[in-house]
Amino acid sequence: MTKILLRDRLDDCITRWHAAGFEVIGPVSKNNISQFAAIEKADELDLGAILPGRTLKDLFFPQTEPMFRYRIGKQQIDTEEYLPPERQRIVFGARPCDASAMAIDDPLFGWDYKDSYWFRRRNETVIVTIACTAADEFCMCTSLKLAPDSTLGSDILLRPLEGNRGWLVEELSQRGSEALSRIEALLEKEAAKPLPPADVPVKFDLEACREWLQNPENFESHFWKEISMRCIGCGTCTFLCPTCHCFDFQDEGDTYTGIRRKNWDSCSFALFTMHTSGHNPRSTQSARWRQRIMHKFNYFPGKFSLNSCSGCGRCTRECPVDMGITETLQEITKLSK
Amino acid sequence: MSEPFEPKIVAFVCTYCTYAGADLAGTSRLKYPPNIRMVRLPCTGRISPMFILKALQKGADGVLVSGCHPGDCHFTQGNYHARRRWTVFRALLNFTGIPLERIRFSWISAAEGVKFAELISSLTEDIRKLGPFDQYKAMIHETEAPVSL
Amino acid sequence: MSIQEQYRKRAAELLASGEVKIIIGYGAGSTPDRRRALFIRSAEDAGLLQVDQACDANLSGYLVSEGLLSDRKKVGIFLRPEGIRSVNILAAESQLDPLQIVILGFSDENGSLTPLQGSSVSDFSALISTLKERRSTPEEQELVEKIEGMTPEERFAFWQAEFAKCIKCYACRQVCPMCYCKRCIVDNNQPQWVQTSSHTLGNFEWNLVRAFHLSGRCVECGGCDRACPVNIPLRLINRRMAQEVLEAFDYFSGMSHTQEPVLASFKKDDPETFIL
Amino acid sequence: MTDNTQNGQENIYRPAIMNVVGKRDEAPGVKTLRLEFQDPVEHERFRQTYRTGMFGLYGIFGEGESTFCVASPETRKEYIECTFRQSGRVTSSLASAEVGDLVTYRGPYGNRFPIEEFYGKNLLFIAGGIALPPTRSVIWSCLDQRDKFGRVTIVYGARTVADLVYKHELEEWQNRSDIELVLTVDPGGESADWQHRVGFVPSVLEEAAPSPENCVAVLCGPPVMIKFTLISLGKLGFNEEHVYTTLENRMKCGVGKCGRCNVGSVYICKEGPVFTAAEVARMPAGDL
Repeated sequence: MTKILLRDRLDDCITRWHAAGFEVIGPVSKNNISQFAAIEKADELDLGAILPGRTLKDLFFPQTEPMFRYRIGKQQIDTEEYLPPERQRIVFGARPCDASAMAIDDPLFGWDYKDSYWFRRRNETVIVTIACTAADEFCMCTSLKLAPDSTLGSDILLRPLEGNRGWLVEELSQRGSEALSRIEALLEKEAAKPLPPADVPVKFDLEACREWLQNPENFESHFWKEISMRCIGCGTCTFLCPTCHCFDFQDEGDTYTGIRRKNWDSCSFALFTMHTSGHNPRSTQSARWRQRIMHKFNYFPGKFSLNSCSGCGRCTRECPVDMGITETLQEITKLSK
Repeated sequence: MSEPFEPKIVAFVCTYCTYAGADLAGTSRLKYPPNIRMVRLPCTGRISPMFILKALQKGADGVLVSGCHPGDCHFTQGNYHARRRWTVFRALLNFTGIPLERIRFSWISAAEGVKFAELISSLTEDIRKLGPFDQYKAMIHETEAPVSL
Repeated sequence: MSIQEQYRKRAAELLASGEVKIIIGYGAGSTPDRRRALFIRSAEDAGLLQVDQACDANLSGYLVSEGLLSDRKKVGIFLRPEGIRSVNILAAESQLDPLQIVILGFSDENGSLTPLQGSSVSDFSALISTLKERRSTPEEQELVEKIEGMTPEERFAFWQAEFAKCIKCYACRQVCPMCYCKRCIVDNNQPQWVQTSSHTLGNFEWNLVRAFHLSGRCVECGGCDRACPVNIPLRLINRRMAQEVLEAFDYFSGMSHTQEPVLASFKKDDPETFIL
Repeated sequence: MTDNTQNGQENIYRPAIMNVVGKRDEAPGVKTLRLEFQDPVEHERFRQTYRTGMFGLYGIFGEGESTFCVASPETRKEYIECTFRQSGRVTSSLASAEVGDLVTYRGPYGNRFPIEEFYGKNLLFIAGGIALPPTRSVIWSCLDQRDKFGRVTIVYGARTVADLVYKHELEEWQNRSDIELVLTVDPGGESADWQHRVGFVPSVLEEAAPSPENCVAVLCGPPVMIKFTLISLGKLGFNEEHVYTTLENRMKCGVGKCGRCNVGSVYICKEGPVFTAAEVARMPAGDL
């Protein structure tokens, strides 16, 4: 017997979760953009899209967040620390690629020094993922050895049933079980066969790419210049990437009082690595694109044994000049043959 | 409950005309409300729209930009350039919903102490009636709020 | 011969004769309905060029890529009329020498592409004059008017909601041919005029600054609007600003490569109804 | 170096507050600040962790943080000294801090010079311009236990006489009999009373020709100087494995998260800033 969550019970689930002190968050389409937001009722959810426009990262690593308020006095500086508020959250309706991305970034935020902003939110959030039964031409999770029904990073995986009836429930973690225990009574127990996961074709050869990237001779390859010629150096691909984690600190305020904030930053920006002296180690757009690809598919896996990409395809989907990871790795696959 | 609202108004003025006009208002002992904070610049041509945005960012309820009458510019053309810039920037502010009553422009010469005093009085009164620029202040306040996610 | 064939042939000739060193055009994109910038250096590659209605990007921004024009050699480029106007502005602002630009122009007339006669910016002045007389599309005009019809509070709330979505990826800036500054005002931190954080205030300031810097320079190619990954209707602001300079100063951007920039010039009798 | 203590802090981005207790003008635009911890707990943490070569993030609230090395040696941990050139927003505001003012400090981060491995060996220090501070940290760390090392040679060059930093210490080293100090300025940078050498560091080094025998070299300077000095060291017979240098890149977090300081796969903030010349040679040159 497997557990089934029926779609028309979703409202009751949300009510129970709310009653248990959870905030419920899901993909919401509003104002011409779909992103994760707190919801009260199931009908606010937009579960039909292939992927929300904005990523799950927003919930764990917002684009800007205050860290300290400072007040400077003659004898002392008072700092007030802002950490994320402690509260239990359930994210309902993430996609496997987005959920995987969170697990991919865990080791980065945790090596040696732990980033409390990330882990506080991670530890308090249950991710309920819905397996994909549809994909578009930009999806590429399978190329990254993930799948439309990957469980990486999820606490609960839901597999859609036929006729939009509901989902087959798979518990994946302790946190997931706890969240499920609150709605146990609302679940059906029956034998059901879920819809097959979406068919996502493999688009490039990850191993071959990694090998090519690891070869020092290819670092200065003309390929990088050719592939990035039309790159305009905006931050769309990095800011819409669920795994990109680069950030910056900015102080806002005046001489005596203000706030230090942690803001997203992007390796595509020319100023990202610029020294005060004017020297810039990555002074061309091709060097910056190379860094992005190298980081995701060579350096990061070298350190954490995970690719810093979960194959959501947003970089290609949203790129203003139709670039993206897919094309680059496809080209590298060709070069490595 | 609380003290009556006193608007904060930032004035960006040209040193050759409006600042001198304000000086004249002072030496002539003309009365005008103390709500104005004046920033003196060499010419209206130097007054970048950035200044206006910065004033709003720092919580101003109103902004006055003032300089020499056309033809009187110390640098001959600065105020003509400024005039075009204001026309465009004003339209932009209007289109994005910043009430034009809060952002004002004037020509005040060194001899117009009376005009200066009167303008400041009427401007202060107008903005007092409008009340604090709550919509903008809410946006400023949001930046100071602790984490919401 | 289709317009695409016509232009492939022309591009091949330009490259083969050595008149231009490179052609910036459109090639096939990652999906059947996408086109992307394509840079070709040899006549054999001309067959990769695509010219159809999906070719909507204004490629003129690539002309000011670092080092491209420094060798004084000519560059061929596919441009719609808006793009030709951009080149005029870039020339007027001393960013490029118009004699180095060989234009392969085309326009979209009621759903079909027509080649434009001429190859140098000055060949298109009559065409641009007719554009000046043309109003924007009714849908766009309707939206602008809808916003203008709001109270200031409503307008503020409208834009606040739109700008709240901004993620400061600067795609609007990077894609814009007019945003060629080596260091943008938001990248300057001494002093920091605009808050760079992506909270609503910072976003509001950034978008205002951007719109202001494009006033009288924007050619309404719509690049920023299409580039915005969070769908902010940036085009509306640019539209409104273009309307303002037209009405106030009878100024239409990109008329010629000698046209003075609107905010760097003046007339003694410019209107000043609002100045006390 | 792996440090699992997180410096004992919960929030790794929270800086310590420091009193400015000393300030010195070194050269035009170059200043040294001596800082003391306000909080004894933070100071104790620094005592426990600081070793020469490590860096920190110095800052002023309202302006930001900036990365540079700790210029004081690991043998003197009562204070922190930092030397910097006033160039950007943060360094300008640090430069205007006076004795009695407060600044912030985060660190120490990164790895260190393995001084214990230098015991019993001859030492050669080579520095150019504003890169003397990191070298000076090692120099004093060794001089404070002088008997553990063999011959000590210091080669230091700057563009002009005025650009030499730590002039009072150069004088002190000059007068010590257990140090050989070679000073040089670039051609045209000499003053009327300049009694030392004139010429670029690599050629002056070749003239001085220190023996590579049982010798460790510590080399810090601008990228161009490093490039040519390494060639000279090679000519003199130095093994790349015995030449140490420090790399500095733009950093924001200092702890391997913000993603900008890497050269190839190497995170300068965590695996550096101290590397042997052999390690640097393995990094992709196009990323330096």
